[in-house]
Amino acid sequence: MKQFVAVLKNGLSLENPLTVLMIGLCSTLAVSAKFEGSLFMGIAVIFVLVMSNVLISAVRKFTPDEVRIPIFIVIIAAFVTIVDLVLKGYFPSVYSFLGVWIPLIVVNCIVLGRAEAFAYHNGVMLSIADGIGMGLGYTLIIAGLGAFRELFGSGSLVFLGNTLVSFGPAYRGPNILLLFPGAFLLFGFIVAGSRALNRRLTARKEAM
Amino acid sequence: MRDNIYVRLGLPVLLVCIVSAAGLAMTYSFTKGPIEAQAREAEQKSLTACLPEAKTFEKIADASMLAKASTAAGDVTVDGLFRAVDGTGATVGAGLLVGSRGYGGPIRMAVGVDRNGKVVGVTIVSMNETPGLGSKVVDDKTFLPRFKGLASADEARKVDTITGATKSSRGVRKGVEAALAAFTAIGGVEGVSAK
Amino acid sequence: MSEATPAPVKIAPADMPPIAGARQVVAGPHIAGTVSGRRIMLLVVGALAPAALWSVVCLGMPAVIVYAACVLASVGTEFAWNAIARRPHTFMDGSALLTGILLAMCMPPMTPWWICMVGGVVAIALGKMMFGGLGFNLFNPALVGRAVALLSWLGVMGELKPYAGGWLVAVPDVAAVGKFDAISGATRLAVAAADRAAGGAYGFDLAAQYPALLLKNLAGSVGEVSAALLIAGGLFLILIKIVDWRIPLGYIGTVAALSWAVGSDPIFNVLAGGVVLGAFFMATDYVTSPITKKGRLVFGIGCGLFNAVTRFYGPMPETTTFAILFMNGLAPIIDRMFMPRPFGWVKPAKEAKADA
Amino acid sequence: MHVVTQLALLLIGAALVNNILLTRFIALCSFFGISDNMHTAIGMSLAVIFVMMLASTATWIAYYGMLVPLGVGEFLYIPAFILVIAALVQFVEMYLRKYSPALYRAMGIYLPLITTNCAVLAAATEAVKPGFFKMNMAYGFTLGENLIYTLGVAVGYGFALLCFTALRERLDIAPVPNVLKGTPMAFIAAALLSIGYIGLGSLFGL
Amino acid sequence: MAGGTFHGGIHPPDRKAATSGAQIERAPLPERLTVPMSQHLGAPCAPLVAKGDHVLRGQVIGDVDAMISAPVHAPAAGEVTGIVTALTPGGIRSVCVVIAVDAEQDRDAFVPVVPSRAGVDGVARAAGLVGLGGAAFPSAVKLAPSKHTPIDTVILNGCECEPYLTCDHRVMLEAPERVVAGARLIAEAVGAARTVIAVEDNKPDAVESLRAVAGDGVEVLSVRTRYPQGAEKQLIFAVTGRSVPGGKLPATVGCLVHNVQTAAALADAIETGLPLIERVVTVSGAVGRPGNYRVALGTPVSALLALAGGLTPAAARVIAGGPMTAQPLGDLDVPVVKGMSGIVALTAAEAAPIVDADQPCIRCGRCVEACPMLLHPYAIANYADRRMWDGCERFFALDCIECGCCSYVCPTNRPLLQLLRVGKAALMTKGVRR
Amino acid sequence: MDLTLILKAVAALSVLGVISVALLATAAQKFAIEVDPNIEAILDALPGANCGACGNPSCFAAAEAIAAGRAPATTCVAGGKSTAEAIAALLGESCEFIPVVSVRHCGGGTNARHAYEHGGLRSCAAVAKLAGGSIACSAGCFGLGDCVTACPFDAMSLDERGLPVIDLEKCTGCGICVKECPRGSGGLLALVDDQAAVAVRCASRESVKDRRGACSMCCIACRKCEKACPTGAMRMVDGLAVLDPKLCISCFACVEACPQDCIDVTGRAASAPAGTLDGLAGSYAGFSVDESAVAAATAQCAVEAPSAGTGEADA
Ligand SMILES: Cc1cc2nc3c(=O)[nH]c(=O)nc-3n(C[C@H](O)[C@H](O)[C@H](O)COP(=O)(O)O)c2cc1C
Ligand SMILES: Cc1cc2nc3c(=O)[nH]c(=O)nc-3n(C[C@H](O)[C@H](O)[C@H](O)COP(=O)(O)O)c2cc1C
Ligand SMILES: Cc1cc2nc3c(=O)[nH]c(=O)nc-3n(C[C@H](O)[C@H](O)[C@H](O)COP(=O)(O)O)c2cc1C
Ligand SMILES: Cc1cc2nc3c(=O)[nH]c(=O)nc-3n(C[C@H](O)[C@H](O)[C@H](O)CO)c2cc1C
Ligand code: SF4
Ligand code: SF4
Ligand code: SF4
Ligand code: SF4
Ligand code: FES
Repeated sequence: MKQFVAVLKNGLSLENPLTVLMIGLCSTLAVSAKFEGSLFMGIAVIFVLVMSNVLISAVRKFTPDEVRIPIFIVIIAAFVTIVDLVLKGYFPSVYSFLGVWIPLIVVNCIVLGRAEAFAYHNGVMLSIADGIGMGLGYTLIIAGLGAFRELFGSGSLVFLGNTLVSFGPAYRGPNILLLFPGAFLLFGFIVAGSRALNRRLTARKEAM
Repeated sequence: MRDNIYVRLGLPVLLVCIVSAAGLAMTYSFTKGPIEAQAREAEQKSLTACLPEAKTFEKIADASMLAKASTAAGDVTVDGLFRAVDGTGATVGAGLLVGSRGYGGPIRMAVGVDRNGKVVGVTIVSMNETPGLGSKVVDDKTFLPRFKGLASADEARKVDTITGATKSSRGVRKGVEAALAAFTAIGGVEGVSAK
Repeated sequence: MSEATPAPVKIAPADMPPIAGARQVVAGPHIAGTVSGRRIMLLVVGALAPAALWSVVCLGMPAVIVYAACVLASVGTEFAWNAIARRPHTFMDGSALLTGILLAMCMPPMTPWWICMVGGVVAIALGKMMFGGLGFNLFNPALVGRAVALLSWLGVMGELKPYAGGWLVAVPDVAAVGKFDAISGATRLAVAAADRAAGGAYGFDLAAQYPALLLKNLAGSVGEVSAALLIAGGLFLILIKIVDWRIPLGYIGTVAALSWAVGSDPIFNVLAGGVVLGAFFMATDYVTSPITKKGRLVFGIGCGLFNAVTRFYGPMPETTTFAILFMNGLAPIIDRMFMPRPFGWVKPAKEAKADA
Repeated sequence: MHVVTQLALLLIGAALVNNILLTRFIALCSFFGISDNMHTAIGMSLAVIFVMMLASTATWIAYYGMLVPLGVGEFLYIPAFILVIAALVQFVEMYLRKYSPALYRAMGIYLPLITTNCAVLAAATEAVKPGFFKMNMAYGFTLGENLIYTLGVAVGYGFALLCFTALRERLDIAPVPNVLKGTPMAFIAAALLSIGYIGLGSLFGL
Repeated sequence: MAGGTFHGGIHPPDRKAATSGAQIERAPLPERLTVPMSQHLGAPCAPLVAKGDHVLRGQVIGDVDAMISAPVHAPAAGEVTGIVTALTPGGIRSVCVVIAVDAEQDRDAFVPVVPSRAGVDGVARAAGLVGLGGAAFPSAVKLAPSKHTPIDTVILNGCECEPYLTCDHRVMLEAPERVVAGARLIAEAVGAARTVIAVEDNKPDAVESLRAVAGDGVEVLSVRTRYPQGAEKQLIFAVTGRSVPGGKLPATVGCLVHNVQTAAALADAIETGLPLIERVVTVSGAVGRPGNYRVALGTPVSALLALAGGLTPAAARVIAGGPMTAQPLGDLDVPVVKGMSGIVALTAAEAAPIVDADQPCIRCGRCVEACPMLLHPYAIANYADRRMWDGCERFFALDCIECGCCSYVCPTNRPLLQLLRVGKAALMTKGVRR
Repeated sequence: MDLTLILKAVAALSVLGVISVALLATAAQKFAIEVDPNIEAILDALPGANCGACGNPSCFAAAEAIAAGRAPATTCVAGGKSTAEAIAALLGESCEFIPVVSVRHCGGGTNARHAYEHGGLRSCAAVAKLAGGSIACSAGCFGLGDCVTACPFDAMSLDERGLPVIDLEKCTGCGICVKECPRGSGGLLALVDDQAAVAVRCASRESVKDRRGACSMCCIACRKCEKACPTGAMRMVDGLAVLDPKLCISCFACVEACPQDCIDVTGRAASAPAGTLDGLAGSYAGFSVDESAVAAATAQCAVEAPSAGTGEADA
């Protein structure tokens, strides 16, 4: 259990897929213009990550090394398609915003990366922990980025049609946050920030 | 047999493929209904918004009519022609789903035309315009109403565009022009109501 | 060997004149040229001064506010950054001043002061200091400032009213632009683009715009008031060898050639839309343009190509900012294409053959 | 429009206007991961061009040759495409390693990276399900168009990657503040580079 | 054709007026001479004398059996008072023979050289002749005829492109016949068809005086005044239009370059058997009595400065040679050596400002334009500053001739040349060849 | 439930799956080549710093060389003993690895006389070329830290005396500092046995008179250390004290004996586990030298190798 928690925590800070491992960047930057969309993206990734980690970890003993990639990827693709179909059928507004990015979860470097690096070598329980940890780490950043960009860029935060926060109609935020340079820029700062944080964490760990 | 590489590698892959495909096919059959319902509902909603008088919109599937409409619309795509029917079953006009082109990509919109061939309303179904700029075509509450009452493509062409969102507003305008042209091409209300 | 034979003389320490004080032990060369970095910056400021002053005269208070806000924010940010980072102060080297002035010159006259300030802060902080300060930035700081301000408040900047009225010269420059000016504050370039799109329906006479563009153009950014003064300043810089002629020539030449090719007026297209300011003063920024001569020509041509093509086939006519920033991004790879060949360099293959 | 003009526009649109890296945020992991070395960047660019052309041809054939006739394209295209891509990439890798060691050394080591390169799947998908790239093309591509389009995407990828790598070479020697050193600064540079691409937005109505 | 010039280069103020009119004056002998055993490129000599020995003027006091080396001779008669290790102007520590100069001596008497092998190069070797143009490369090596790389053009380097220096100029004015004689001897030795004496066009009087005695077969060519016109590769290009490939010797393009003073010294050695024990040194700048002095090797720089009226109070920096390439002197008691063409005292105002590498490069491109080797000095310096040696290699650091043009023009005064040297040294220790 | 749809889907994906496998399986057979699996394994065992200290351009190249037998298991100087052992185990060999660390043989810094104040570039390599170097000693340290910046393992720092201090815990003995130091070839920095307990802080080969004129900490060739050393580990070679680490037993008699404070404790101990001063004090006591010297040695050590000090706190 201790290990489970440790693996889970790892994804959140010291091995955060986005800020430390630098994978899964595409969707992070692309869909984070809106909080709602990025949250759903995060959930979708968690779902796919956990499910595929479980399955891959379960079948890892029967997977010939030469064809492991095709097998992993078909498993992942199946879960992604499920997400795709479900969102299309039940959350059309989210679907229309996420659009391309759902199929692209398949090639989201986090998913295949974790399959290769973790699930293929570890048991089911730990793989679940890894999936949740990595997924949460991803979601944390992407949703935070989404909230920031939407709030400060457009002046309000909308979730499923409800305005959560609003700066009022007179607010003229820096629109650039909603455009692609803004995404790169903010993410650069996030990486810098999380690095500084990590450095302090590591230092503390060493001191202990 | 076990040593055959084709079998050793092929079996696991085949198995995964079969299971995945079957699973997906099943999921698809489950979600097919909701997906189509969603799509239909969305269509109806945006059509109703631009032609509130109508209760239902019936899709016109006549290939020759669609072809005529497409030709008349030019660059703009005609994604759907609908017969607008009120509670009594009478044709009150037509709804057109068209796809035009803005600054950031396609702009899909619904145009409602009444019995007299006049635009009743225009709604944007989806677009990818820059927030704060191109999005003015929706945010600027005076823009879409400018098309109300126009009866021909020529009239529509005179609608003023929005400064700073020229390309987007011109895109919307082109969509309306095309919708009107298509409506004329298929023979106006008569054409639409002819079953 | 027939010199006189002096008696052997011994120099006693007491006879020795002073040999003291010489304590500098520094590597050579021991003499240096007289051009200093600061002087270069101030000369560029000087070359800009006539155009800047004239714009203040023509535009009055709003221009003063824009200049003041931009320069203050630029120099202040550089000062603050170094103070916080505990690095030696560099705000006196003139480059922040230059950035401020150039930023002001590419802002519309009615830009609110706070947007100018944000532009200045972004220009220096994001555009320069984060990269390590003078000499290390990859993109033109002033244009980074302007681009960020523009993209952030496109709405605000797009809705600015044109300014009519100055201090010395009372007659506003409206007549030439016609009714368009009154409606939207459109620049001549925008009107020309609309006219082109409408197949010449507005009858906008490009050649008739030359005098206004050269001397007193109020529909445009602060720095665009007088193209003539900018050209004079630019030629001055070329003459005193501060600016390499290749960039302005490549830039302006390409814009003119492409305008001619698409059937528009080349001179009008060069004078309008900040091309002159960009070609002489912004594309030529040492730090963000290629360092090789060939590279500079390619860079200039690239700027012109981008500017003209987007002007004629893009959604908005004013793309000088983007053209230069885009090419800034290409500058290192352009330099890499023209790697040095040392004097006496022999193609390795040939040499091998010769040796064999 | 003349067909050649149309294809040229398709190419420019895919390569520059809708640059996959800087305006569409696709394939970013490799963009940031590999741009710290010019040699690697060149190898990767070539490998991407080659593999993408191959893969999108294969997926196009699989889609129109099998999935559509069977009526399962709607929900099976993701696993089908990715399976084809993965197998193809691995095959090419093995082939090169055997028959062209020089080429393998030049680009072989990047091939595994390409499997998970979003660009390949994205381009393959765009070809059969238009709209993903926000390209104003409202129809599915023919095989020829598909090839041109894919070439554009791949060349656009390589072009941006090489520019960015050269930029980062200069960042290497810049006294960037410590917190920003390395990746954070790379993102900031990418942000500013992408501003340049904004100027190309909607060029030629693409 | 060459057009008498080369790519790049600079025009520093020449500041030669103070000494260009000053006749060469023979410096008195100091009490003590410190004669380094390593005054040349190549193997250092071993002392052949011991403490207490009495030596005669011109007697060999150091030699070594190595191909690239040159023997050292006693510059004056006296007693050896010690063999010590001392600093030389080049900054290296060398074994030195210290000679207490006899109070009474005939300054013109000398022990003539005894060549151990025939030919001009044999005499050059025996006379301890090295290049007097600065590099102090043993002349015998260059003069030895070679079958592999025949020489068709001998160029005498009378450019003296460095500011302040006028010693070559004075030699060309005062002893043109010896220069020409040397030129003939060199051409004969290597079998060259063409002999050119190249003089910068700011010294028309030198051209005149050389032409007056040149006679047939020796061309006196006036070349453009531009630093570094005197640098070997640049001069060869200016005179013949040939480019010496990187890392190759001038002989690959059939050329041989010697300084005019070297030629004059060679003529002396051949005609009278005089070894290289004196040379003309320009003392200029912030000194009381600037001039050109014929100095016995081993004379302390401080004594020479004293002779020249001492340093003025404004003098802030003393350097050994022309201001572009000279080493600074940290210690004024170092001896005059064969390769030293001048002592220049600079005031703080004249001297280049002292800056650290934290002055950024603003990428103005001036250094690229100035570099006569067509390099990218800013890039090499940036990489050297960050200790990224492969960057230095990629930009051909080893092709740099250390002329200093880049540092001279740099508006932010980056220590480019110093960084380049660091980069080159690192590459050489890594074993990188150009 | 639409059975035909399921069948069609299964058929479609299976066909693709089969084609893919066929392709790969054929490739696996036809294109099979012999790759040495060891390369990967060795690469994993290497530190991956690509420091180049071993003479190979990268860790990968080193791995290739080791796998091919062109280089020994001990190739990686930076990885040290553990790496060498791991690689030897992979290759099925045993290995003899003598770990080395870098030690500074100069105690000059503020004790040394400066010949002049140099200007310009603050780099040892540059100053070494300026008029014979900025300090009067011809072997001493300029204190501008070229070695500190060059060390790829962050093991060096400049102290307040203007001398580089080497953290022996971090130093891998890669020798890069020795190569980068302009006076490394003169013995200013040198790789020595990791177990060397003391170091002579002088590398000058000048005459004692010149040395004294140049530095107040120099070795004056008084031979006191030589006499004090019970095992003959400290010997006078050409007028300079030199340690033979193999003979050193960490008694610190030489440290005590040196009138110039020129012999220093490194923080290592010959017979004790590396990095612990406790063990060191024990062997020290065995040679019956008084307590204050231990204290002095400990204090010096704290200056010399801070991390060894913290290591002690840990233990
Ligand atoms: C980042 C950016 C986004 C833009 N987005 C839009 C847009 O969504 N819709 C639009 O019509 N124009 C857009 N534009 C283009 C310009 O705002 C506009 O076309 C140009 O200013 C000309 O407008 P005018 O003719 O109304 O003056 C955008 C420009 C930029 C730089
Ligand atoms: C190892 C070495 C060998 C040389 N051999 C020759 C030679 O055979 N012939 C020759 O003309 N010069 C030879 N030189 C001399 C150089 O070409 C050149 O004249 C000398 O280095 C001084 O040049 P500088 O003062 O321009 O630096 C040699 C130089 C070196 C370092
Ligand atoms: C930058 C530079 C400038 C030089 N200027 C001169 C010069 O003015 N006169 C000269 O005789 N040698 C000059 N030299 C040295 C020549 O390159 C060459 O070594 C010399 O002429 C060979 O003759 P030597 O062996 O007789 O000295 C210069 C070298 C360099 C690198
Ligand atoms: C010819 C020349 C042009 C310049 N142009 C600009 C410019 O367009 N924008 C700017 O911010 N700084 C400019 N500078 C100033 C300086 O180079 C710039 O701030 C650096 O990019 C900062 O590192 C220019 C300097 C010179 C010498
Ligand atoms: S010192 Fe070297 S790099 Fe500088 S100008 Fe001279 S040759 Fe070129
Ligand atoms: S001269 Fe100086 S500032 Fe100009 S490019 Fe060269 S190093 Fe940089
Ligand atoms: S101190 Fe020297 S030997 Fe030790 S790791 Fe650093 S560079 Fe290598
Ligand atoms: S040890 Fe060498 S490199 Fe290190 S500071 Fe001293 S002189 Fe410099
Ligand atoms: S390349 Fe990594 S998520 Fe796209």
